[in-house]
Amino acid sequence: MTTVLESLNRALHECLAESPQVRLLGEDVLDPYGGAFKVTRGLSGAFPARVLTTPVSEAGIVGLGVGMALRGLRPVVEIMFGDFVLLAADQLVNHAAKLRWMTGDQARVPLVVRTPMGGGRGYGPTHSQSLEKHLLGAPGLRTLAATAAGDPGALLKTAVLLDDDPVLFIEHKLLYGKDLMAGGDEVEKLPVGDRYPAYRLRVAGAPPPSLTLVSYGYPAELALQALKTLAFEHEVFAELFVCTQLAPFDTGLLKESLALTHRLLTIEEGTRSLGWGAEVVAGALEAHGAGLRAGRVAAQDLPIPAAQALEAAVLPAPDSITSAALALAR
Amino acid sequence: MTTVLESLNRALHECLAESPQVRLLGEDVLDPYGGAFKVTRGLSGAFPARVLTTPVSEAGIVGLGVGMALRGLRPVVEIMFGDFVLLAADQLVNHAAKLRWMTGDQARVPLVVRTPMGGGRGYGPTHSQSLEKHLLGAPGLRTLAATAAGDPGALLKTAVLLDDDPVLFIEHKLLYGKDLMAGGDEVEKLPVGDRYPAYRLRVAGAPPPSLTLVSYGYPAELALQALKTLAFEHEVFAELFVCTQLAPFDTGLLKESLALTHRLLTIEEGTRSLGWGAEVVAGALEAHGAGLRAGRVAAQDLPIPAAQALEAAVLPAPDSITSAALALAR
Amino acid sequence: MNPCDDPLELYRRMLLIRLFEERALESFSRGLVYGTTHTAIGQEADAVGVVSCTRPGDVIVSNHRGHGHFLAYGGPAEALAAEMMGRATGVCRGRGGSQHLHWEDFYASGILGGTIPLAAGMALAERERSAGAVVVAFLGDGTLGEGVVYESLNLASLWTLPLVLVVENNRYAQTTPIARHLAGSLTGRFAAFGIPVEEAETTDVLEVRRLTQPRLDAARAGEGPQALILHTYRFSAHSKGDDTRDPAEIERYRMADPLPLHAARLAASEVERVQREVQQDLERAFAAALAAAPASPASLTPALGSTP
Amino acid sequence: MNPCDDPLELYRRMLLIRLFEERALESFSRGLVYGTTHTAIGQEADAVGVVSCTRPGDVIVSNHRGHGHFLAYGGPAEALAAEMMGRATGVCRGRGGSQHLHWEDFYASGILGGTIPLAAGMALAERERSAGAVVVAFLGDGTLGEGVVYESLNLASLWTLPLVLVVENNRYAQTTPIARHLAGSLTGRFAAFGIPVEEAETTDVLEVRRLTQPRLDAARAGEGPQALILHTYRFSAHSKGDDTRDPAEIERYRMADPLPLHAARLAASEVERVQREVQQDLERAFAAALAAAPASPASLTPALGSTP
Ligand SMILES: Cc1ncc(C[n+]2csc(CCOP(=O)(O)OP(=O)(O)O)c2C)c(N)n1
Ligand SMILES: Cc1ncc(C[n+]2csc(CCOP(=O)(O)OP(=O)(O)O)c2C)c(N)n1
Ligand SMILES: [Mg+2]
Ligand SMILES: [Mg+2]
Repeated sequence: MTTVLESLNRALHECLAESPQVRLLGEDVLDPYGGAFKVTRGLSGAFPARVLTTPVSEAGIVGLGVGMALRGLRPVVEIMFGDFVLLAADQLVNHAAKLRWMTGDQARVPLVVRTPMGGGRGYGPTHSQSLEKHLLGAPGLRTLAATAAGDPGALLKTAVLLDDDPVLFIEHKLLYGKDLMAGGDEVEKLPVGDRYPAYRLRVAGAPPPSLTLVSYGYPAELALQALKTLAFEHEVFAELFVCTQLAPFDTGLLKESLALTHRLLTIEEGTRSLGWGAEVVAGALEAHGAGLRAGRVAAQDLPIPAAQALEAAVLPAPDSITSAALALAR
Repeated sequence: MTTVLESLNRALHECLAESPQVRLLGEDVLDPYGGAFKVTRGLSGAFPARVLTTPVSEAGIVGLGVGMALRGLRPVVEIMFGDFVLLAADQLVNHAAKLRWMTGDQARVPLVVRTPMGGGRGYGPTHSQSLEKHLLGAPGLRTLAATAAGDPGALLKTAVLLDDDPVLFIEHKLLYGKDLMAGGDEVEKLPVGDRYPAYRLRVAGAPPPSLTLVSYGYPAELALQALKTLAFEHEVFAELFVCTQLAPFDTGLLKESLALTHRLLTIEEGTRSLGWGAEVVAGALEAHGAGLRAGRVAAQDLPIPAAQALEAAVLPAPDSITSAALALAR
Repeated sequence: MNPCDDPLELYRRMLLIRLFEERALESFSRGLVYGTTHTAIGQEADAVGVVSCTRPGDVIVSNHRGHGHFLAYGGPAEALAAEMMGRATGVCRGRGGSQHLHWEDFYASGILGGTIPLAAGMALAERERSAGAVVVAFLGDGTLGEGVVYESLNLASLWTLPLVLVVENNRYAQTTPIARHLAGSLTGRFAAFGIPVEEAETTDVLEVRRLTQPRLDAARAGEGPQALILHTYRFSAHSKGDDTRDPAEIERYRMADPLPLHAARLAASEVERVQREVQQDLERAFAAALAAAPASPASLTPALGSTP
Repeated sequence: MNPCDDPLELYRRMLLIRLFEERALESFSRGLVYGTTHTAIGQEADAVGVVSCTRPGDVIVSNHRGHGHFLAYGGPAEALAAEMMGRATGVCRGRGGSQHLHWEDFYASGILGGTIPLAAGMALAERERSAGAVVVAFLGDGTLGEGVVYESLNLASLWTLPLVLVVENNRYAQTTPIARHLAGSLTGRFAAFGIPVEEAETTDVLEVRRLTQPRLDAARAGEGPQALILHTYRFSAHSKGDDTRDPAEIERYRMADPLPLHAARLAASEVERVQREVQQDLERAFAAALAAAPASPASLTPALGSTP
């Protein structure tokens, strides 16, 4: 069994081994510590000259990454907690994302900024957020999210080694310890799309779905639990799309499914308003025309509180997904 | 006749005159220059000790504003161009917006951050954007937008003098020179809502609308033109909601109208993906249930180019609104 | 509780911090606390030395490693423990947790550096209020990596704000030794902005007070921002576990432990009495916190207070 | 076009900048250019003095006031004019406009300060390429207000990057005089990070070269980042119009106009010839730009190149 953490860590090893262009920067990324969440463990030992621990300067190190990328390197920058990524928002939106296009397609910025988002560990309001929603939709910036339903390492490797545009790569703290989903017999899995696939999951042998669930990252694990509960306890059959490319989001992905179900439920951990789900729903409605029904499960529009009971009340959970799905299926 | 600029400028005068708590900070806000867009003209002359010109430090001055607000002042911070607001994204999202709630409702942050957004002046990729979409949906942050359809000065005064929570106040460069909409005889105007109203516009004497347009700021001016073109040239009757509170967005506002029209078109100048319109559409669909059709008019998902012809191609225009409306009305 | 210049009282405050932090770590190990924490064991003389020089009405701006500052300020140990345990009686109703504290004129947040412009803004507000209050902001050596700190130094200096910046240089940012994260010099960072700066290698609470008082006085007198750099050390790990430092290095610094250093000046019987009292106080505080009701989801208010 | 040490050639480049900027402003007044611009009239010696010391392969990072740097670098005047006029033949296909230029190893952007970490990153890449290239980044006095500049100085110094920072102190950030936006000292800002810094009050291109060369050499030799502060002045308004400065002050600085200062060293006939040639070149360049096809919406490519 391989965990998401192991998969990502191995991918970074391979990136460094396979391309001399790859550099890794971040706060506290050196061994023996190996990064706050250990994603970079072993890398500085193996590639001491190409793994750089940095001062506490999120904007600076993302900007450095942009400059390195402009001059032929393939930097990977780790932001220790996703909560700090807004310190680099200007660098991402006004520099990384724009440079290629604004220079008349002359420059290239093959930069990957990796960062762990998400709550569920009691870290409180500044260390638990899912802030990717604030960066989605910036023209020229691709946002990807690791998932245990796919191969997060392969996803990361593609972004680092093959993508010539900047990528914001979202990980989720609670995903690190998860095993990669095996091709089990309870759930069928179908990859859709090419470079950055989505995964289409159904309960094996279930009748055609009456509901389309769309999610990514750790909440997709919760959605998967809900998918099973719906099937086994409520005889409501849904299919779940676990996306890896959050932005730009390709509505076409859902077309066939929605034509069948006419019902869409998005599940994410970011706060609800102006979240990723809004784009998924709006795009689906535009493409689909009248007859669609939709709902969104997300965190309450609140900061993430520290206390366990409060945090649990604010974040989405399998139960809230199941009930939203049932409400929609009715 | 009063322009939006005059209305905002007068409001700031009144804020300073009426409350000793008010302070104004920003780059180059002093007379005789009076700010890059002249919104602060005359203020430093009248209130020299309370109008502070600052270094080029967007994060710093927003942070200063948060601190001032925490200790009883009512600061108004101007960000010279909205394009630079992401430099203060962390201050807005992780400090200003959170502090009240995260301290168990003890602290107050009555801060207003004003900034001009928008293109149409050939300023190029870093001076023409509508970046508010990246900050919408941050819990604890209210985002308002000035409109010529209402009273932008009154809106600003309310935010500065009466609101105890942080407000991001969006202005549009092309709106400054516009005259406030008179209660003309061609278009009927009905304010909806309370403190931060929306304005519901219809062609006077038109039959019940078959289409709901929703917009804010300068694009609402374009939508208004489209509203007339639709009525007078195509006999398609729409009603236009010009919103002033973008976030949190109250879907309830549109309920009655959508129950009638079942058709929703959002118009904004920010780039399309994950824009304000996504939330409006998604929220409307959730509230409305099946039977809704929707579309979004927005800027193309590109940086804003400098060349006039390119800029015009990327930004929304009355024509594109009219055709989107016609497609939806059909 | 501030100000204070009674040596025994200073000891009591340092001991309160030390024992609070030890209990906090122990509560973590025992699973009584959820989340994370950063303890200030070893840095007690900074917190107590500096804060004991402040006056009522002065503002303290703290950071992720803020329990010591909070307790030195006189913040209630029970409400702090309750906050860390997610109790309704927590100082921020369980919302903030260890890193996000607010009580009277004390503020802390977990975003490094982002608090410094806030501190400058508060200083501006206080200056205009003319009650003569000063803002004291604590920051770590690693936090000098954040650009917004320099924006704030520039603004505070330009506008002569009553702000005292206290850098606790514990020689590490998380696991990164200062030589790997900081170029040039600590003092130069302040001098560059025309901010008077002093530094000292000390864990002596009285020495910290001697250095602090003139900074506070100068800021209060309208001389603008002042900086104080205290070279210190933390004995505990950065956070709960995971210490990558050389144990021999830690042992070396332990020889300058601020508590025995200061206790040596006091009568042994007084020290023992204070130890008993602080133990008892903390016993009570942690027991009360543990017994309090968990923060309830019913207590969640909206994110915006004054909805139209 | 670089490097260069022929005095006449240096004059030609400065004149090219001067006359380009004058034409640019005139084109604005005549409505031939849409948008905005910031001209470098008065600051020509900085651009030419510094850039003429660079070698092919060195990288120039410029800012909102970048025409001078661009032309000093040898960027084509026609493509620059075309860019400002929104022509398909513009150096960035009409997308960037005046503030956003890229040509060969030259980069400019309109976000103040945000270019400095980019420059540091480029320097890192260049150092590892071992072709011995150096990155030269221009920034204004006002840009020292931005925090990310200090994050970059720290990183560049820590990592000994081959980066030369050139501060053009024209004494104003837009309309704000330096005394109102900058506390402490300009040199202190670099010294604080262990970066060797020199400053000079000069508009003499040869003097600028004398100061620049050792900085470039040091950076190239692996001695890490270097800073050069040039106290200068712009004669033109910040942007198109709106000048709030005292006209008498402008006149005073005009006495140190870099062009006549340097021309005085050259034979009058040579100067006249160069003036004629530059006039003709620019005539041609602006005419060609004007005649070129406007950038067409059909040329708009997607924002992401390598879609899956
Ligand atoms: C903006 C931001 N970046 C990174 C972190 C993660 N982090 C928490 S503490 C820490 C080290 C801080 O070092 P220092 O300022 O020296 O304080 P110390 O922990 O030594 O007391 C880091 C990197 C953070 N909390 N905020
Ligand atoms: C991040 C950012 N903030 C503000 C501006 C607006 N602005 C453009 S030029 C300028 C003044 C810059 O002063 P300085 O760095 O001294 O350069 P100068 O214009 O004098 O050459 C300002 C504030 C900007 N372009 N970018
Ligand atoms: Mg430290
Ligand atoms: Mg300047």
